Amino acid sequence: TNPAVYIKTTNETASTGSAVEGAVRLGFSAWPGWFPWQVAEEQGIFEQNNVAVDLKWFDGYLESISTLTAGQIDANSQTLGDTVSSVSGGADQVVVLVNDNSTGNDKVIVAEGINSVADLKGKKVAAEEGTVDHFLLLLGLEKANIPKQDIQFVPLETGKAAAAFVAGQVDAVAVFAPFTTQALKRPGSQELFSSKDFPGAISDHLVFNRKYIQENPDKVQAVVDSWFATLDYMQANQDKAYEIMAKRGGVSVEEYKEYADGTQIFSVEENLKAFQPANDMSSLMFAADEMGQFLVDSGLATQKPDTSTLFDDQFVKAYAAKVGKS
Amino acid sequence: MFLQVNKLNKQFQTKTGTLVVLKDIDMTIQQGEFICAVGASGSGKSTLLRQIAGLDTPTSGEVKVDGKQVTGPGPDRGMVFQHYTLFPWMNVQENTEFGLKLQGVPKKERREQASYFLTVVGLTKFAQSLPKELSGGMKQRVAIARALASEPKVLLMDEPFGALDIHTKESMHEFMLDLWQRTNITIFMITHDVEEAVFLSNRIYALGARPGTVRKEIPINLPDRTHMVKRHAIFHDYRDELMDLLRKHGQEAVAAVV
Amino acid sequence: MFLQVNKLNKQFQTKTGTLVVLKDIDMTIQQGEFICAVGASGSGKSTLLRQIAGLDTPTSGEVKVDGKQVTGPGPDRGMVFQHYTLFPWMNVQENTEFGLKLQGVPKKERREQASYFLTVVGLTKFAQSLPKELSGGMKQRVAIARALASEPKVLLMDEPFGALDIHTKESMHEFMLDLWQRTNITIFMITHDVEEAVFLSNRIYALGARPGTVRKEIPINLPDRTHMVKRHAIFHDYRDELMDLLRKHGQEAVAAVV
Amino acid sequence: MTSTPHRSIQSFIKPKLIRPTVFWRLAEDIPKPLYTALTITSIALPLLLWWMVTTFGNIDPKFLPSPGKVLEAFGRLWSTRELLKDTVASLWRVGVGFLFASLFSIPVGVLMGSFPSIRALLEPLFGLMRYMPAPAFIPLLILYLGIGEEPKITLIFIGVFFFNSLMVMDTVKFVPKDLIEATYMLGGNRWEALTQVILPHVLPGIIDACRINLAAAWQLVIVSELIAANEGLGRRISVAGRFLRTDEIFVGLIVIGVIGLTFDLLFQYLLRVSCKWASQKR
Amino acid sequence: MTSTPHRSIQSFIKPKLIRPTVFWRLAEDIPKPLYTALTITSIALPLLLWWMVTTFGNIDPKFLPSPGKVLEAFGRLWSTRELLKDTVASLWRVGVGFLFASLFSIPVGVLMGSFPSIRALLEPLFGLMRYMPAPAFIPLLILYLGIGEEPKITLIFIGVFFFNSLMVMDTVKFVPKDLIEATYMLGGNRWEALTQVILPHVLPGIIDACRINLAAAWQLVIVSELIAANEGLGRRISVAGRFLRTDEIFVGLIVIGVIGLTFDLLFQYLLRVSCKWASQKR
Ligand SMILES: Nc1ncnc2c1ncn2[C@@H]1O[C@H](COP(=O)(O)OP(=O)(O)OP(=O)(O)O)[C@@H](O)[C@H]1O
Ligand SMILES: Nc1ncnc2c1ncn2[C@@H]1O[C@H](COP(=O)(O)OP(=O)(O)OP(=O)(O)O)[C@@H](O)[C@H]1O
Ligand SMILES: [Mg+2]
Ligand SMILES: [Mg+2]
Repeated sequence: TNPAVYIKTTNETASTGSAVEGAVRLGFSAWPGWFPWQVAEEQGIFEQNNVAVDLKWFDGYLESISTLTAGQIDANSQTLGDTVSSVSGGADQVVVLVNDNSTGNDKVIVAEGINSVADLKGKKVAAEEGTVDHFLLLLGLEKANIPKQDIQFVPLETGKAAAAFVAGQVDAVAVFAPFTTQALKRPGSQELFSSKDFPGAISDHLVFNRKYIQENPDKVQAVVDSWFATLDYMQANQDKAYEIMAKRGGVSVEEYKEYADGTQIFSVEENLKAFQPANDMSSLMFAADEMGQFLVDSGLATQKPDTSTLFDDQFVKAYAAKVGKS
Repeated sequence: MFLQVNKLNKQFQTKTGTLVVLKDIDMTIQQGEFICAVGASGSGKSTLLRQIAGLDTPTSGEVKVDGKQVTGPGPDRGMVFQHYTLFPWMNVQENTEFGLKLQGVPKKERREQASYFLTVVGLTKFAQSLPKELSGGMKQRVAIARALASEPKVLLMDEPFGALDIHTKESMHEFMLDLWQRTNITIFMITHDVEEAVFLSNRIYALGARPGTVRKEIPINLPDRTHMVKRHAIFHDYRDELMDLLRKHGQEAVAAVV
Repeated sequence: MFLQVNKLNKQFQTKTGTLVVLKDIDMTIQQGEFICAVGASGSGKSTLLRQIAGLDTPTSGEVKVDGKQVTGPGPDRGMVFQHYTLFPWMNVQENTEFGLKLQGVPKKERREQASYFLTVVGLTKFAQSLPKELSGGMKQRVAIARALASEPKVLLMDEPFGALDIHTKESMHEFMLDLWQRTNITIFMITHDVEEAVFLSNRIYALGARPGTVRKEIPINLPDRTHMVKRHAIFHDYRDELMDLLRKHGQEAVAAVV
Repeated sequence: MTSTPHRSIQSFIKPKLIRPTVFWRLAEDIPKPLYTALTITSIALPLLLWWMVTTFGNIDPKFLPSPGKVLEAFGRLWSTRELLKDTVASLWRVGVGFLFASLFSIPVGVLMGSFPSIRALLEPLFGLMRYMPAPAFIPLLILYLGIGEEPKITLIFIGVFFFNSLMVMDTVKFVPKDLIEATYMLGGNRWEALTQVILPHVLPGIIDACRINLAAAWQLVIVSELIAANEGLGRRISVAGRFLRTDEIFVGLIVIGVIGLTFDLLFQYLLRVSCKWASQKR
Repeated sequence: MTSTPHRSIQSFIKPKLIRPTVFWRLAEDIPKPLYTALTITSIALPLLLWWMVTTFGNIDPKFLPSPGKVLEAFGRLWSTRELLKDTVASLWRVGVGFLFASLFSIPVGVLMGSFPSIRALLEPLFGLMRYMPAPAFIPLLILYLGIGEEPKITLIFIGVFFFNSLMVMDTVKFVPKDLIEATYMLGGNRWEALTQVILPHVLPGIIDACRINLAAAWQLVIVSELIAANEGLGRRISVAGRFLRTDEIFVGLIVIGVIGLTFDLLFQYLLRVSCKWASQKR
């Protein structure tokens, strides 16, 4: 092992004990809807639910997805879009829990002088190709009836996209928090539209490999239970929770609080509803179908993936039954 | 018939065709003799010695040492090369021991043997020096000690003193004669220096060039072997005979050079 | 007094202190003379020539050529080095022309001049060959042609034939004498080969070693300059006188070598 | 003289025999047909192993696609012209970046090798810069140069320039001082010695340094195409990596490998031509 | 003899003078104090320029932080021990990866250089592999090796192994054949010639190849730490890049540069020690 583990930095959190044999390997990355996992770990909520979790932080969201696909972790928090594209690539994954919906933390931010979606015509717009923000951008264009060929799309990793925007190298950018804060540092920049304008379009989940669920249903249940327990804890100890999450995100507590409205953490009830079939974006199945179409349209997938077995609500239902909210 | 070369032929395949370098070489050397082969540059001297050493395989013919046919290189023939071939990272002692080490001689014995031969070549004081700290003559003396340490049946030398200045060369000649008389070893030496050959050897093979052949075999009988002999008429006669022989062939060879 | 060396001293700063290589050297060479300086290896011969060439600066003393003090290298002194210094990527013609090209001589003139001197050294047929295709003697002949092409006031040579075999060396000696008589150039040559020096020069400076000093200046008067003269008693007397001189100092030098 | 009974040594010597061999020839040429056969094996054997493992082993094609699948992906990408476009894009970037890097590093390297003063002035800085990972400059490059071709090419430039300068510098050390002095004696000045003697002499060394650093340039193609590239082999590989399309990764890798090897052989040919005059073989 | 009036040439010759110089000495040593002064300038001048530009130029510190700000960032990261942890983590990864790569590539390279058969068998494959960008292997490495230290180290291994093998191979070419034949004549077999003659002879060359490739290993530190690293200089630089903390990028770069240069000097020292026996200076 790397001897660096023996060096304790002053701002390092006490926990992160070495991985226990048989622990659930759970990955997450920078997104306000997922920072609660850090709270769960630091407050010992996994232990309270009798499950060992090896929580893996990824600086790069993309790496967390490919690591799950590679089977090197058991579970990951990721967006619906990415789950669908993984599945289209042949991965066998199951959504067991909705973490949150983005209600404004995914933004299209534009430079001074751009005031409408129509103004984007001919402009350079950066986003990470195939991610939800790319999706959001296309949704916005579609709503304004602007063909996507009319803009100059610049594929850039999210962090770099924000940096390029600040440096004035692109005219607009589609990014998620905390990179939105970063992008808005450009003088005169403003939000053009955000995920708030497209409710349900961007939802984030806890995704497991199917094989793991089949072999360890009780552990999956315990992780789901821990999530809801964490939400309860955060309700009760807001300040402490904010402090932990802001630090993980690398922003100040004040900045972090701005994200609160942009991310709607899903309660048990909302979870149950989302797993129901319906004909609008409030239903996961419908949204997954839309997303599949988007991937085909944008050329990132060759054929529409089968999303029929993507969702498994048994764990959410079991928790609801346990707390009497079904 | 200690060292015997029978109907030896050697040719190389080159881009422009087959190059015949040695043609029907016959030589016979008795135990304890000091024999030189003299020839112009490019007459195939080194090629001949490589066949005897077993570093190359003749196209036809054979080489026998002490009755046994040569099939490959080996320490029964000590070799001193035209260019310095000391191992530059070993000191003089280690260089001298190296052959014995390769042959599995225990440390103590090989140390003694090497020390003995360093005494023989007069370099005991330089045992700990690196080759780069030695002059050219000293280097070749170490190479000789190294070859002798394995107690070879014959010592093969390929223009060992060609790179030395005239004074060092003279002292090496005296050293060689002294060594030969003391150890009574069989020596076969190759050179293009006619005076050197006359001064040192019992018998000289004069080689013709392109292809290399034995032109003449000349037994040498000198009244004595100090460097005063070089003013002797008999010495000059030998010298001139050989010079004439080689000058003719040498000029042929030079004319043939591209 | 065409080439003059006055009270020349040269010392080097080494890790172990100051090394005096040349001490109070005085030499005078007249126009058209062929002069040799003879000395053992390490006696500072090359160092002396480098001061004359202007490739190095004396610690004290001066060198004058045709009355002008030498301050740096230049084509008024043609130089033939101890090691082959032909430019390997240029053919013989280009090598010979190179000095003239550097001096801004137009193409046509320098081509003619180079061709002329290639005729002088007898290598016209090899004008298009690369240096690697030449034998050692031919290489030095090209180096001589190259030096001569700039029509230097004096030709400086540093053991130019040291690496040649004895036959090639002999023919180079004849060539040099012939060249000297035809062009009437002033030649200053350095060598450790006593016979070579006696055979070629009008006068010999015998150098002593450590530090290099002029031990003796010996004018040479030979009845003729064909290689038959080497059997002449007068030749042997010169040779032996020099040999004795050098042998003594040479051994001192060898003893001083680490 | 010591009185050691030195004849005793024979009893210690264990005779050994060097058996003649063809395959195990040490520092000696082996017959041409064997050489050819082994060269073919070099490429064929790994291919065969790969084919065997994927056919008979029970391996997820996500982890290791079969040669057939890779060929199929190649056909697919070729027929849509995507592969061609990617190849041209990457070739251009690597080519231009490498060209500029060579154009600057060769003179700089030659000057550093020739003039100790210039070496003293630049070597410490270059030695430091060489270790700095080129990808670290990406954020800065985006800031300064934007998202077009310039930052991509500059990245490759940075990755090659320092290495190449220092390697060219090293080759200049091997120019014999005699040749430079001969130039002075023939009436040349320092500038002429530099351009007409040092430069031709180190040409083969420069070509060899460039050959090695062209490979280094290709190592950066993926990283450079992370900067807002719409096409390119590096971008194809990283997109394929994201969607775990291992077959496309392999297509990209093999295309890069083949292009690289082609240029390598070209450089080796140039090297041989450029040092025809050298007596020693390279 | 031609009748050319060859004395005519004098009129064409334009006399030239080589002025004595200290700074522009070509392939000659310059005085020690000048050398030291220039070396100091080499580092001090860029620092000064940097300081001037950031102080007097009107530059956004996001684009180019001042030396002061970088020093401040250094202090901040040092006091929290983060920098130490990053440095140790990266040093370890690069060190282990490089060590393993050397451990394998040196014998392989020596064998390839010594036996033409082994060269024929491996050179084409290695030549191909060398061009394949190491970052392309990241998805595959995650698949096979997970996200721990193994894939990071393996990436550095891949990036160094092929280059080093081929460069070591090249150095073996320069072993004089005479020395090998002398070994045979002294009773050595091929194995002994390999281990007791070729190996010691190429040791300085191997050290030099390793020195160059250690720099190549550091080039990969950023890419390798994209694989789920929680610490490391490469990771620090890429995170800093994402948040445009240019001062931290500079801290990372400078630390890497200094570490690299330290090892470089160490290798140069080893090189000098290992070729003490060589008559030619390196
Ligand atoms: N391996 C080889 N392949 C082709 N030709 C060769 C080979 N070895 C030697 N020759 C040729 O054989 C001839 C004789 O070479 P050799 O080295 O034996 O001459 P030599 O008498 O030793 O010359 P010198 O006195 O210069 O050492 C030369 O013309 C040389 O080119
Ligand atoms: N640049 C230098 N620095 C220190 N010592 C030197 C330098 N150049 C020459 N020497 C020393 O000066 C002495 C004379 O050297 P030089 O090369 O002039 O001898 P030489 O007579 O030409 O010998 P040879 O016949 O071997 O060519 C030697 O001891 C040598 O080590
Ligand atoms: Mg020979
Ligand atoms: Mg000399």
